[in-house]
Amino acid sequence: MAEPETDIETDTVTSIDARRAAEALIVDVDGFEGPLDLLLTLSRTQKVDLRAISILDLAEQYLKFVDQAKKLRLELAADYLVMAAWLAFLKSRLLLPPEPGEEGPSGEELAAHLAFQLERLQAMREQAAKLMARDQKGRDFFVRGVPEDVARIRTVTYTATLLDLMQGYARIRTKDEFRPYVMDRDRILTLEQALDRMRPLIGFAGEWTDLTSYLPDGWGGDPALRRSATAATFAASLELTKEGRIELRQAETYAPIQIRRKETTDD
Amino acid sequence: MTDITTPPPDDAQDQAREESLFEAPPLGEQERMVEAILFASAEPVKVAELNARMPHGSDAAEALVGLKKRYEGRGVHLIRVGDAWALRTAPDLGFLMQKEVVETRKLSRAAIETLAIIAYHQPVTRAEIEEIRGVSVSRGTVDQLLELEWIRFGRRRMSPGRPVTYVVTEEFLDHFGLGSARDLPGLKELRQAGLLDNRPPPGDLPLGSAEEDDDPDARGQSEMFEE
Amino acid sequence: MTDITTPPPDDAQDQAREESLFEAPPLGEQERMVEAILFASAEPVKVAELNARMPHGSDAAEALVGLKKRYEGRGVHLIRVGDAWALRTAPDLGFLMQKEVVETRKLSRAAIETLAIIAYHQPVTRAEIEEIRGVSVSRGTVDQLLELEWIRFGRRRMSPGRPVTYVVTEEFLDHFGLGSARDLPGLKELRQAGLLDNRPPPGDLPLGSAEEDDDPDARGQSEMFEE
Repeated sequence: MAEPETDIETDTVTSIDARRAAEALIVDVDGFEGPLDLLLTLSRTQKVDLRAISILDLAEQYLKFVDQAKKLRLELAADYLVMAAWLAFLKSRLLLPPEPGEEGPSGEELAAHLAFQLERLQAMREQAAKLMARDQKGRDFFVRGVPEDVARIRTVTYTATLLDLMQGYARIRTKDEFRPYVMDRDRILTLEQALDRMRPLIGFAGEWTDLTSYLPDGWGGDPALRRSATAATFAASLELTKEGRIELRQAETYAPIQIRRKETTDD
Repeated sequence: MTDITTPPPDDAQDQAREESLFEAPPLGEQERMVEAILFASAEPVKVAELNARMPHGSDAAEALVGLKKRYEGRGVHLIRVGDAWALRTAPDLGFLMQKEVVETRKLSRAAIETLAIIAYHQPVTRAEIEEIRGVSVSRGTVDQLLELEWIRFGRRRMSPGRPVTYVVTEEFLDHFGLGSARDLPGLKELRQAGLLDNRPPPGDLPLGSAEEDDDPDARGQSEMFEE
Repeated sequence: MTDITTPPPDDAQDQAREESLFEAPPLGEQERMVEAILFASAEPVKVAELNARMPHGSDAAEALVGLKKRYEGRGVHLIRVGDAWALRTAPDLGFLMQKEVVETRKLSRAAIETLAIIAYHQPVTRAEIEEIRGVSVSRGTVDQLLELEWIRFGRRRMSPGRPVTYVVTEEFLDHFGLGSARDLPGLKELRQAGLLDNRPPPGDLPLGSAEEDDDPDARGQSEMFEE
């Protein structure tokens, strides 16, 4: 990294030393981490505290640097050129009196912020250096060489609630007794079952869909099963229409009945 | 003129020895050094190696004596391992090198059902539990409930084989917030609470009478639940 | 099958536990315990964990005060790392430890600067880091710091895009011998100089204008640093 020792005077880059310093900067352009880093490096040539820096001078130094890079046909990354354009704008703002009714921040405000950014970057660099100069673990101080394992003793406790207990008991006491009663209804789809089945499905029915596609699997073959399932599903669709959750249509008598989700956002 | 820049070799050695004697760190400092080296080292360190790592003129052996005294009665001891030295946690504090992790798990379905049957039908034999559940009860399930101290052995049944019975414990009542096993809700209440999915059978059997079918010989368990 | 892994505690243990409920070990004994636990661990141990591992009624915080004094000026120091404590060799004796030195990958300038920015500005978004450095932060740089466990993700910023933030870790504090993030050198001066403010650029600056879109609500650095 080039550390220019010599001033680059804004008006006269005549001395050999100064030219060398400027060229050193340019040759090292890859070593800069972006335009702000370059500006910070250039600012050091002013040999003043960052708070007292002349942003106008700095802008000119930067523009000169970019000019020279162009002369040497060095390819500069786009953000260096964007910065150059902006600094040219800043320069004009700083030099020319503001036009009446002009919008936006003044040249001084812009310059102050750039100075703040430079000072902040500089401060972070210094802190970074101080941080790395601190005593570090594994380099200056050390941890215990033979750490001992901490044995994990697992104690498992089991819990159950009264509800678990009662549900468990209810499960046993009822499992035999009522089964036949339910089995009688095996071949019938109830309205409740059809509703239970359709409710979670209608959310996906954005398009008109044939009602028969809502019959449960295995209920479409046997005529008796199909009849029950169709009736229950139709009744369920009427129920859902009543609730305002779906729309129902039939093109003509005996044509397939179609349903789709009713958009609630409409109302 | 004498060549003062190159003194005779003997003198040089003497001088070096003398210098290092003067330069050797104070004993307290040497103790610190030994302490740090032993702390950070993964293995016990020999006196020779300590000396090699410490500044010239140091006497690790002497520093070790001081350090050993300093750690006497502390949580860490300086011990000798063969011809090397190491710092180790005091043996009496070994119990601190463990961490207790308590894990709470839900009781298995089999255990809950077994427990429920014992609670509702106590005193009850294993054969009776199996009859009610319709599946065999593993030894582990019963052991687990015994270990939780939620059930205990009751009196032996006066029937062939004199099987042991199980009853629930005070601990069980405590855990489930029950004053007595009688406070367990009956089937009717379970149904009212929506815990029974099925419709009531025509006869709506009370718990007590259901019991009779399971174990006609059993006496005493059902009266607990009779109202 | 049984899931029981631990036998019920025996009477002797019960008794010991009961006694300890009434009587915490004397402070000197507690110091020994803290010493042994910290000594055995390479990682900092939190006060809460110390208390959890020590007998009931122990006060690790108090024992630590005594222990810290005891290790003052020794070859090993007791240091605070966030809300945890660790024993570390005294930094002035690092020269004795060539054998223990851990070779670390050399960090790039970008990584070091990014680390410092995160430490001083945390919680900080990637866009904010880029504004401060005036250059984009490469993924590899952040990955390297994450891998070293010196930084981690903080809470997302409540601003458009909900960008993630970065904060430094306890490992960072431990590595650089910092008791807390407040102990970062020069923190107060930087704050007084306004250099830790999140100052929005006036109008359209070539650097950091993107930042505005990212995070208009950003308010200074972390509340961690507020006294």
